[in-house]
Amino acid sequence: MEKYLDILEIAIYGSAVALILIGLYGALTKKSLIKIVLGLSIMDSGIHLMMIALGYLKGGTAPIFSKGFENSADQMVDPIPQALVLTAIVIGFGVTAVALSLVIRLYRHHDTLRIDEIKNLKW
Amino acid sequence: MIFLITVLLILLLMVGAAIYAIVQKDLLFAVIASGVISLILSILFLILQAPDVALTEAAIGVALTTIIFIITIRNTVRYEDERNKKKKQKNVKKLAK
Amino acid sequence: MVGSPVLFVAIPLLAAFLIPLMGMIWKEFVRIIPGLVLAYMLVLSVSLIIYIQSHGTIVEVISGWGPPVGINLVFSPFSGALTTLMTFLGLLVWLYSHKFKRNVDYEPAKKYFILLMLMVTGSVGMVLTGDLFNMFVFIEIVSISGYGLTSFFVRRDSAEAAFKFLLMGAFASSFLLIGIMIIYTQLGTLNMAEIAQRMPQMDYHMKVFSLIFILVAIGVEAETFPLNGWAPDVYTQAPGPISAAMSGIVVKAAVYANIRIIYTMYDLQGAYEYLLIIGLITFIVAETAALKQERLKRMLAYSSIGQMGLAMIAFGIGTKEGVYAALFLMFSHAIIKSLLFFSGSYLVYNKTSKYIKHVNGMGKYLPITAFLFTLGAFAIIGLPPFMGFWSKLALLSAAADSNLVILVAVILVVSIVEAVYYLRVVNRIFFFKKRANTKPEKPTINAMIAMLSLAAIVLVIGFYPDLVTGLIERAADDLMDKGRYIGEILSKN
Amino acid sequence: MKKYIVLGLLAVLGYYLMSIFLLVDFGLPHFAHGVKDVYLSSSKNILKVSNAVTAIVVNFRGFDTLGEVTVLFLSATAMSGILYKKRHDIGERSILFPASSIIRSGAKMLFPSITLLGIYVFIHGHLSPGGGFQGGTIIATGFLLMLLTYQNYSVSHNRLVWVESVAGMLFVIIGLAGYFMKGSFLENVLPVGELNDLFSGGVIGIIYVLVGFKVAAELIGIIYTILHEKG
Repeated sequence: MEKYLDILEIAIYGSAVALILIGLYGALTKKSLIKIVLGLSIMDSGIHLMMIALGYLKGGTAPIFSKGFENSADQMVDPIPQALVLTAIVIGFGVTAVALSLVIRLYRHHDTLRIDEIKNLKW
Repeated sequence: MIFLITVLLILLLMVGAAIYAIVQKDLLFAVIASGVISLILSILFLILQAPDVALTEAAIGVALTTIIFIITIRNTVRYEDERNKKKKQKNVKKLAK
Repeated sequence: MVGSPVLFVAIPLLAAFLIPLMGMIWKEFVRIIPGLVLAYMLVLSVSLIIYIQSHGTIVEVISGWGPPVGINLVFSPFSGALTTLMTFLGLLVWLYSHKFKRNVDYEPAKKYFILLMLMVTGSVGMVLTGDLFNMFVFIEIVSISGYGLTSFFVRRDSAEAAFKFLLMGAFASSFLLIGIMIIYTQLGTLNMAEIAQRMPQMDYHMKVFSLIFILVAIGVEAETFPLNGWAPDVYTQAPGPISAAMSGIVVKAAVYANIRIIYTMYDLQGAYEYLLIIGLITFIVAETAALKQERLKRMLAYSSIGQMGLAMIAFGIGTKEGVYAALFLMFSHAIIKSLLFFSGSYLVYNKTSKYIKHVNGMGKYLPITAFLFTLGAFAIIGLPPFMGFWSKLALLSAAADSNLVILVAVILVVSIVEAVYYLRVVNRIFFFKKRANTKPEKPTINAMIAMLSLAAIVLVIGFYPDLVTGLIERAADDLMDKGRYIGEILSKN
Repeated sequence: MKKYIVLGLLAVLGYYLMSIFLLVDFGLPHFAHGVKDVYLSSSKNILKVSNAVTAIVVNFRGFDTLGEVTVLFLSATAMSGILYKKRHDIGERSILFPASSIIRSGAKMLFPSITLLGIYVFIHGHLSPGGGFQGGTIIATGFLLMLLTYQNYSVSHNRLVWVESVAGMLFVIIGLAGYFMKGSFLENVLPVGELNDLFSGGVIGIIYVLVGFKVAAELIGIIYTILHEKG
């Protein structure tokens, strides 16, 4: 049983870190503006998975007190990371929407999405 | 045991989709791959006992984020290396004449 | 009780949701309501500052739960002084841009004023809040309104600058989330005072890593050295008053967050040295970069980064005198740099490229604006009868008291560099011939009032520095006394 | 060259991230006494809200939610400012694909049920998983379906502005009511009722319904703005 949890720990943390790293790699090296924004959103997904995984409790239930399914508070997973992630997802969506509208505006001016061709300013 | 294997497979699929989304040159496929990431993420949130977050991720990550990416691609270019859509179209028209 | 810190956030949000509706009735409301709200915020913060002189720090509880459980707002002498400064600058920025050129259109004007008002609100919230995650939310409010305001002008390269800013800001917010999460998993709380109280329990490595993540995140907004790539472009491309608001309001709030986290939350040994070194690098790099800039607003941007580096150096000294000097520097920089941005953007008004050579000979055509710019330039270099002199003097004496002689020498040498590039511009204004293709633009009456009131502050405080030193000293006391901060908040239960 | 530098940096970052997070045990409690226990017990006993996440989002950390709604409002505002054109006419809506008659009639049937689901989710936010954000986004996806399928389907912009402004103002006004009646912002001013009752939790249910309306209007506005952009 212990081993089971260990494997799950490495797998979930590992894939969350992998998502963060893949997203960062995409955002830092890719040339297309849409790819950059995509990388950012993948990185955000990784962080959200990480936060939820940190709040998980083995054998815990969702933090909802429902009738006929009485369970005590110390058998519940941590509700705070869930509330934080809820906020973070919505904020992330707002940032993505603004980023994409900036991408459209840049395309309107430059007729290209390649970041090495949009270089009126120093990068 | 079956549960563990399923979770591992799902995680593998998710990381694979992430790599695919970054490597793929066709932005439309890349965006759909990122939608797949969100879908798997919402299943994982459900497994990790976070139904509220799963609902939000399913609605925002899968539907809305994907669609605004697709609309942006529709309004701009579809391929990562595509340099200039309008110029290219002009050239094609010239050749046709 | 005259009011409560929560009104700093509630009233502007109410107004922001109200503005689109009121705009349907009479279009002029869109410009008037933000001004009224900012004026109200200024009045509120002044009256609260007077109130806390006699009654001590206000800890405002939100949704009825005491500090470790609920979110709380702290109006201490330090955060109160900054709030007053920021709301005052916000009001002046509103006044300056009230009859702004493109704002004759209704839709852009609506967006501009809503975003401006919420940017000020977000900065005030960042300063007042006592909760780490709440600070993250306010940082996001500030950054998103910053992106929108930066890309306000359609015809410049503003979208590019805004995208650059957005990229940095998105990395920063992700890193901040990681840092907050590390702290939460270790200590089980998000309240800053309780984190500070429990900090000794935390594992050393965790402490270092969470601090690194948080500092990287807030460093983006606070323009610390390797992370300030966005600042020059944003300041160049954004409208003039927004540049002033960025350097005067947003960056001040971010520096406050930085300092609150290092001074109060963490008890790490090397953190002060970190501030000192980062500040020194920022200062030297930015001031030398400013020397070879060809565009006026870019030069001002680098100068602003350099001044924030100076403030960081002062915080890094770590003594009470250092903190006092740093707060004085922040105060005088906010006032003077706003004056420079306000008058500078009129000197290069009709050119989108904003080269320094466009100011040639403007002294003859725009005498008052040119004079005010010169005043600001002299003040920021630190010439004696102005406000900048006293703040630099405080910094130098604090450094000398701590036996950091090399630091004094470096600051003096770099100040000469600063003097060179400012005097170069002043020289061009008064002693060069006007270029044929530049057209002088008379400032509007509102802009004039805003600039003149800033200049009046520079002069008055230059002659009577005692007017503000008492306030700043109390703020410095408040920052240094970590135990009292924790006690005041946690006793509110 | 840049790729390899980035890869190297990412390898270092990944190593440190993994080494930090592997120190935190998965599935075990990490700290002795956090605020978590207070949240869970007072959500059940004092606020009488079944869903602890809702209690945290709306009441304990309600200020965050107010900020978050503001972030959405700001990003909608900033977006329409960024994509603003001097010409008053808005571009044609971009069509992703021509909809076949199956999709048309299917969308017409699905739209009411999606909206109903969304409303159900945010009305029962304090009893079951879900709430304002979830319900709002579900309603927005319903509108998205209609906007994509029917090219001449349109949402009145003024009505959206009304919904989002009124909902946002009511949120702040309920908060201020708490401030003036009980002495702290967003404090509960109504009787809390019984656990697992529809009318339980005092203002929490009302606030979450308002958040739902506001989020839905905001998201529809965002989609509408970006959909009417012609490249």
